[in-house]
Amino acid sequence: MNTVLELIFRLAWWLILAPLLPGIINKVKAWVAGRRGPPVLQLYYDLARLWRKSVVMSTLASPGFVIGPAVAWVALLGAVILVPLGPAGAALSFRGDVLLMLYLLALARFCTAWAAMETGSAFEGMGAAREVSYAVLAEAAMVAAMLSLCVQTGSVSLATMLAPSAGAGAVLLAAGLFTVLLAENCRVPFDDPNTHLELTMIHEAMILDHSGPPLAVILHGASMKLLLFSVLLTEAVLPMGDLSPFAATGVLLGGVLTATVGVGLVESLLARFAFQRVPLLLTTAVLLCLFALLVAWKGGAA
Amino acid sequence: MNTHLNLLIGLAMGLNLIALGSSRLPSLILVVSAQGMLLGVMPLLLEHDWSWMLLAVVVATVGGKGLVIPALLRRAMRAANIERELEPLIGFVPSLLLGAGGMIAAVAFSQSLPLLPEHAGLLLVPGAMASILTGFILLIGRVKAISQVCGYLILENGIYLFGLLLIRSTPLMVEAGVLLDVTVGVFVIGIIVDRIQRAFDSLDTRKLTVLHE
Amino acid sequence: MSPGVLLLVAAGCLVAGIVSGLRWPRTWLTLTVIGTAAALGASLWVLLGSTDWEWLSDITVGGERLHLRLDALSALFLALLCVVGASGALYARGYWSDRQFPVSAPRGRAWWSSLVLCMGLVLTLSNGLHFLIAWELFTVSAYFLITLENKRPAVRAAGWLYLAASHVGTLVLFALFATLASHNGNWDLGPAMREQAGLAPLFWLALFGFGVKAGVFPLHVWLPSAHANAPSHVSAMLSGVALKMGVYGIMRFNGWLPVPPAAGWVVIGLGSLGALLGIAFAFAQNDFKRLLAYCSVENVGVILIGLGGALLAVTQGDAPWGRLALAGALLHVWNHGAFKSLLFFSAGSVLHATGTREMSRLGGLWRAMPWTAGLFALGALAVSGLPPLNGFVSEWLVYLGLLGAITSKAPAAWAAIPAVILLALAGALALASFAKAGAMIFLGAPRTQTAMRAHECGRWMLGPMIALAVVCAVIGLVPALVWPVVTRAAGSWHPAWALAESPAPLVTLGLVHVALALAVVGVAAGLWWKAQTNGVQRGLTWDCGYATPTARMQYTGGSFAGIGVGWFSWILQPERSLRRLRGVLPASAFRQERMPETVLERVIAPMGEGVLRVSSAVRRLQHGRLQAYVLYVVAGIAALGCLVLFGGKP
Amino acid sequence: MISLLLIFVPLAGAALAAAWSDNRTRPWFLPSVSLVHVVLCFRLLVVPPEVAPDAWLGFDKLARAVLPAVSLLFFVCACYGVSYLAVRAERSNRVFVAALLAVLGLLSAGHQARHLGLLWIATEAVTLAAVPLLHFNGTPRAFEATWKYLLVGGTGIALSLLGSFCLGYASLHSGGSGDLTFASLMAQGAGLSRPWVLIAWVLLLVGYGTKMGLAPMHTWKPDAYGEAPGIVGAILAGGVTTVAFTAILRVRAVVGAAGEGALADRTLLAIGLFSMVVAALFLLGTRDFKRMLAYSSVEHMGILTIGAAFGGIGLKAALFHVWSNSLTKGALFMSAGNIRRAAGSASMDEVRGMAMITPRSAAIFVAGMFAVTACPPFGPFFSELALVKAGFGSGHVFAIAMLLGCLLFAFFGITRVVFGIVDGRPRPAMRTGGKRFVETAGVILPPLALLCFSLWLGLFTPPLLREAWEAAVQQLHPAP
Repeated sequence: MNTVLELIFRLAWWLILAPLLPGIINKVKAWVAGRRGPPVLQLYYDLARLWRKSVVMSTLASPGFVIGPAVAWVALLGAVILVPLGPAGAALSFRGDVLLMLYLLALARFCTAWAAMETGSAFEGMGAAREVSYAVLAEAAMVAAMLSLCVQTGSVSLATMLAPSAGAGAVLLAAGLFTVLLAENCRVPFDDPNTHLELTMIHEAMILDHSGPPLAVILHGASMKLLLFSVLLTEAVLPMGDLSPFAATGVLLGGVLTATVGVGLVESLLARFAFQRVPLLLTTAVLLCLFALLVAWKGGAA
Repeated sequence: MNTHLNLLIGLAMGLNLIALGSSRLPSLILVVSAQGMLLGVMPLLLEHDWSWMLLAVVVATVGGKGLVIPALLRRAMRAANIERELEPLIGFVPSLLLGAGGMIAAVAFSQSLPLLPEHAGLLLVPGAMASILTGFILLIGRVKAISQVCGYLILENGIYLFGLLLIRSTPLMVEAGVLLDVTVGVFVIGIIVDRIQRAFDSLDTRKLTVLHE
Repeated sequence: MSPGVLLLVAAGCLVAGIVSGLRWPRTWLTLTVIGTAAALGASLWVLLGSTDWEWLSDITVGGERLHLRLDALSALFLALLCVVGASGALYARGYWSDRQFPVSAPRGRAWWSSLVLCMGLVLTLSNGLHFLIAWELFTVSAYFLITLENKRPAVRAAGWLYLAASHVGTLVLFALFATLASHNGNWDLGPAMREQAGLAPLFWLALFGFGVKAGVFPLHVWLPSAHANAPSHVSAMLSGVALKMGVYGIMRFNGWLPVPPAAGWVVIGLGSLGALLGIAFAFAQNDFKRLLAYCSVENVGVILIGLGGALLAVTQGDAPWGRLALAGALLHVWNHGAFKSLLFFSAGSVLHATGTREMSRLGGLWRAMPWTAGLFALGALAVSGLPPLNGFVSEWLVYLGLLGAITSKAPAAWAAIPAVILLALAGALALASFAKAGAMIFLGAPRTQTAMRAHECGRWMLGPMIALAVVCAVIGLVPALVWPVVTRAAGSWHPAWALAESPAPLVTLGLVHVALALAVVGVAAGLWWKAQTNGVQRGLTWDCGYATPTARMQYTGGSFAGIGVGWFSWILQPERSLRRLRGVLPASAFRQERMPETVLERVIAPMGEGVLRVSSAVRRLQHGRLQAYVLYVVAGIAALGCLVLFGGKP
Repeated sequence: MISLLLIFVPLAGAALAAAWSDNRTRPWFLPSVSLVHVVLCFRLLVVPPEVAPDAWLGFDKLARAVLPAVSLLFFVCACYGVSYLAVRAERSNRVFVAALLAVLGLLSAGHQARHLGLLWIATEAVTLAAVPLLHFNGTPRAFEATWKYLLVGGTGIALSLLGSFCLGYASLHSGGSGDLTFASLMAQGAGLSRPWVLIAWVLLLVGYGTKMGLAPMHTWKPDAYGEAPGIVGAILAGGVTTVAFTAILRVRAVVGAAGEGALADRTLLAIGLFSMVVAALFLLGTRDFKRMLAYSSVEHMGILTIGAAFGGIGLKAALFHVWSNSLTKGALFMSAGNIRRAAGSASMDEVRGMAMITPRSAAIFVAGMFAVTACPPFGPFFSELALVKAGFGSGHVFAIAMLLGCLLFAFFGITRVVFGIVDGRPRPAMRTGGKRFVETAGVILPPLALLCFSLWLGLFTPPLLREAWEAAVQQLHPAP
């Protein structure tokens, strides 16, 4: 009974809270640009509207066009379930769950790309190609980051890995993970979510042809991913384990908020990079995480 | 006794040089037959007590090396009515120089070889070596099939010369072997020569290079 | 029924199959299925039981007594062989039918039986001499299977390359076994050899000799063309099982022989390199069978990473994490066998339906062949190591092993850290490659007429594919099922690791996978239903306002892989020929791209040309001039004379 | 007594055949005579006769280890010869049959000769008797080949005679009575004068090496094998070369007794490896499948020599290889002959897709190709593996590495040629043109039988043979 309630609470946190983040980001951007901007709950409205809308499907699309987003969404849900929530810990934590999380993200990526290619449109092909290619580097950075946490804590399950602070390498790790966050969630400077030139899109280009409930699922999944990364970032960097539950919750919320605002600020202060420079930036992220790893190794040895 | 024998061997060695230098086929054949005869009579000088067997060998050698084979070669030459000039691959002067040098080397080298006392004073070993060398030079350095046969004969003569070292000890079978070898060998070669001549209407072995990689 | 009887039945059936294959297809099929089933039974008996099976007969072959041994390690491979052997036989009935190939189909059946038989012998024989015989016969039968279609020059070239490469390996094995025999005084193989430390250097011979067959990265040169040009059921067998024979050899002989200290480092290094570069090559391919072939190089790399981890663990005090890595490697042997065969089968049915291997000529096949499309998608998920399928389970075990090395800060960590990162890179690239392959073949609009005329394959081909898909799914959803088997095999590789309980939470993982699968089904169904109720209208793909898109305007595989290929162009060395549009009335523009097999064409071919140049130079000496020939004789005398004069005392 | 029959039965047969008038029935002399020969030979193999140590001729241990292989090969070739000569009914086979039988008798003499001079005479006689066989085809190419064979071979023979003289002379230095039987020469042992022994060794090695076809004296081989009929090639490669090899082995034993064994082995190793390298390089480039067989034969002669150089086990492996190589080569030569006859050419530039035209011969050719490149389960695999093992045992790692490398390149060359001929689509001209070559049982069964022998030899080597080889090794390397 208790566990059921807990699970529901968790799902609520992830499912309901997630769409808030894009709203916050947009608010921040508007504020920086001195505009009023869309309401914070805009994405909720969009999702609700899309959920009611009918679907327009390409004549070429197979059922995979709809199934893909569904699978992706489930994969993301599974991934977030594995992530511990500060004091609440993880719903289910076992040795090696960090890898499962990473690979669930990969599964989501695969399905989105597959669904994108369904329509045979060159734009979506372009988007999918960029998504999967840049993900290679992002994945490397992510793994390096996780490795540094493993070395730091001598454990391979998220719950224990994320409990203490990242120690000496915290700053490096934070920088690296933040970059990965930007890349994986297709934010500026990697991708411009509200550009209108398809040639420059990644994620947006992949979902050009989606509409109605599938689009809603995709958007919601994306927001979940954003939340997941910001939670991950916070917990990796800050010493969650040795705080009182109350403080921990506060810290977690604060951290997520900071990350989101940070994204907003970056988006409003930076312009999107040329695609040639994207790998460069991602490689930097990889190196940051590797340095964090080395620092962790040294720290452990000392 | 040895002095006479050495004289003959010296003659044979001289014939080698002539063979190297001779530019016409008939003269070459003549040289070969002369050398054959020389070798043929040598056993008589080498052996003190003449046995019938020995005489038979002598007769056979003289007849074979000295008369039959040259006759065969002449016949082949006529059948293959080729012009008498030999064009060499290794020119006459170089061949001569090679032969002479080889002869000197042979004499020098044979000094370093242990010889039985009774052969110590003989020129048999250097003579054999010189003839073998000459034979090789002719085999390598002459174009016409028949001249190569002559080279081969001189080679055989050298070996026969060496065989004389053993004539006392070894049973005559080896000798018979030599005869058989030379006669039959050349006989067959004779056949081949005119077959080739018919097939290629020439004995110029430069035409015999169809088979190659 | 003891495994001995079962194996006897199997051998009998396969031998009978060699004969009957030429005449009676049905008999052959039944015999093959029975035989493989019997052998499968035997291997399961060993795997699920606790004792190995050994038989030393009085029959002598080549002066050596026949000695068969079926321990857990060989049983693991034997089981895989049986599954793929049977499904391939069934598949071939539809794919390589007598109607289409009246000449080569019967030969194909006979060679198939002999191939399965010989591989089975390789796995069971435990006498060096007989092992070599079976090994070579298996190589030769594989050659004849590859060149079934020997009218086509490409096939002949591929077959010859395979034969030549295999012979290099075989000669190295000659050296290996001859040294063993002259060292031991007999040809027996077995754990007894472990004690003789002097044999350690032989590990390198084994690694090379078997590595050629296993397609370890720099030695993989024969693999792409052979797998691409062979009939698809043969490719499945080659990639799914034949490569594993090489892996088996490597595992077998570093389990039985003492290993030099550097072994683990080298193996894990080779593995990581192969995993990354193999999949990089795969990503760049346009021929989908070549893509699959290179992907096999990657997977062998993954297996080697696990094995290398295990070797390192053994040299560093039997660390328990080594056991996980080894288990991962062993399980990956099985998994790769399953999903790669599935993929090659579906590739085969695409080839069967369209007659081309060029992805740029396909597209939109899902409409014509939905089953194949779905099964391919499943195989693609599995090979990309994505949960909840089997590929993920084994890679996860390997990861756990390596992470164990890292968290325990063992010296091995310095190999494990790069290995983990490269493995992750390889995984991401595999995902990209198979997103590309699936999309180019099955999605979008048909790019050519042939693709339009495609048709779904028959039930003889579909059945085995479904069976293999089920295997992939089951291993993925209930991984705890295979653990005892794998751990038995690990135990026979390294007795210290024979204990049964799993250090990895496979049960939990399995539960998560099941939950995931259910959720996927539920949500997908829900979303589908929602979409239907909201109403679906079909329309043209949005094309930025350009109203009449043609199929040729679709994104191509080349451009899809462009970014990744750019990163690896230093090793891929793509050959591009491009003509841009120029002038007022431009001529037709084109852009062609060819991906050479770099190691073969940039490294080995030049060396071969060098040898050939030497050979042609030497052959000029045989010019037909007799005088020179006599001169050679004289030269021979001179040379030997000098040898005798000066080489007198060494 | 029987050992003499081995020599005189074939010679008598030859004489009869020469006298026989009917061209159509004459070929039957071949199988009938050689059948007698095989029976006698194997009887001697099973019950070895006592050989007097000072006998000039005798079926001694070495002959027992080798001669039956030659006899067997000859018998099968003879059976093939009947159907072959039936195909070539247009030409008179009087000389051919007689010469072939004479070759058999002289081969037996050569193998059994225990006397330096006798051995030499026999080898010489074989050389001469083979001449009419070589130009049986009567084409200019055949004559050219014969001419080269005769002159290069003659030179070699002359050198071996010279070598024999040197050895005899060496024996005189220790007060030898001029008894040139190998037994007495070995008995003199260290008494032989060292310089003369060494000179003799070099000359005899080169001389008999020429017959054997070791590089660089192999130049006559490709031409002769390329132009001679298939069976002649088979008998040359499997029989004549074997006589030369046994001759070298006997001389090597004497040199060993004189205390120069190590040196002799080094020279053997050198010339063997050189032959293999040369053969491999030639095989890489050759485009004519009959010449290819010649080079492959050169390669295998190299292997035999290397085995002899390893001594002991290596020598045993070499004797094993004599058997497996002769039988396998025989199968290859005959099937190659069939293909050559059907295709009308031996060059891979003109011959393609023989698997469709002469399927059986092509299959045998491919199987024989695998056999001769040491693929199991045929004989050569076992013998070469034993040889490699012996090499590692005696510490010749470098030599073995080289040997394996040469085997590899030879494999590349041979497979390239064989598959180039067997696979692919035949030229339209070959399908239609000329009179069709029929694969009768007469031309298919003999090579098949040889392949089966090779298979049986490898898989189930009779202990009798192992024992025979063992004994031969004992005779040549008497344990001190």
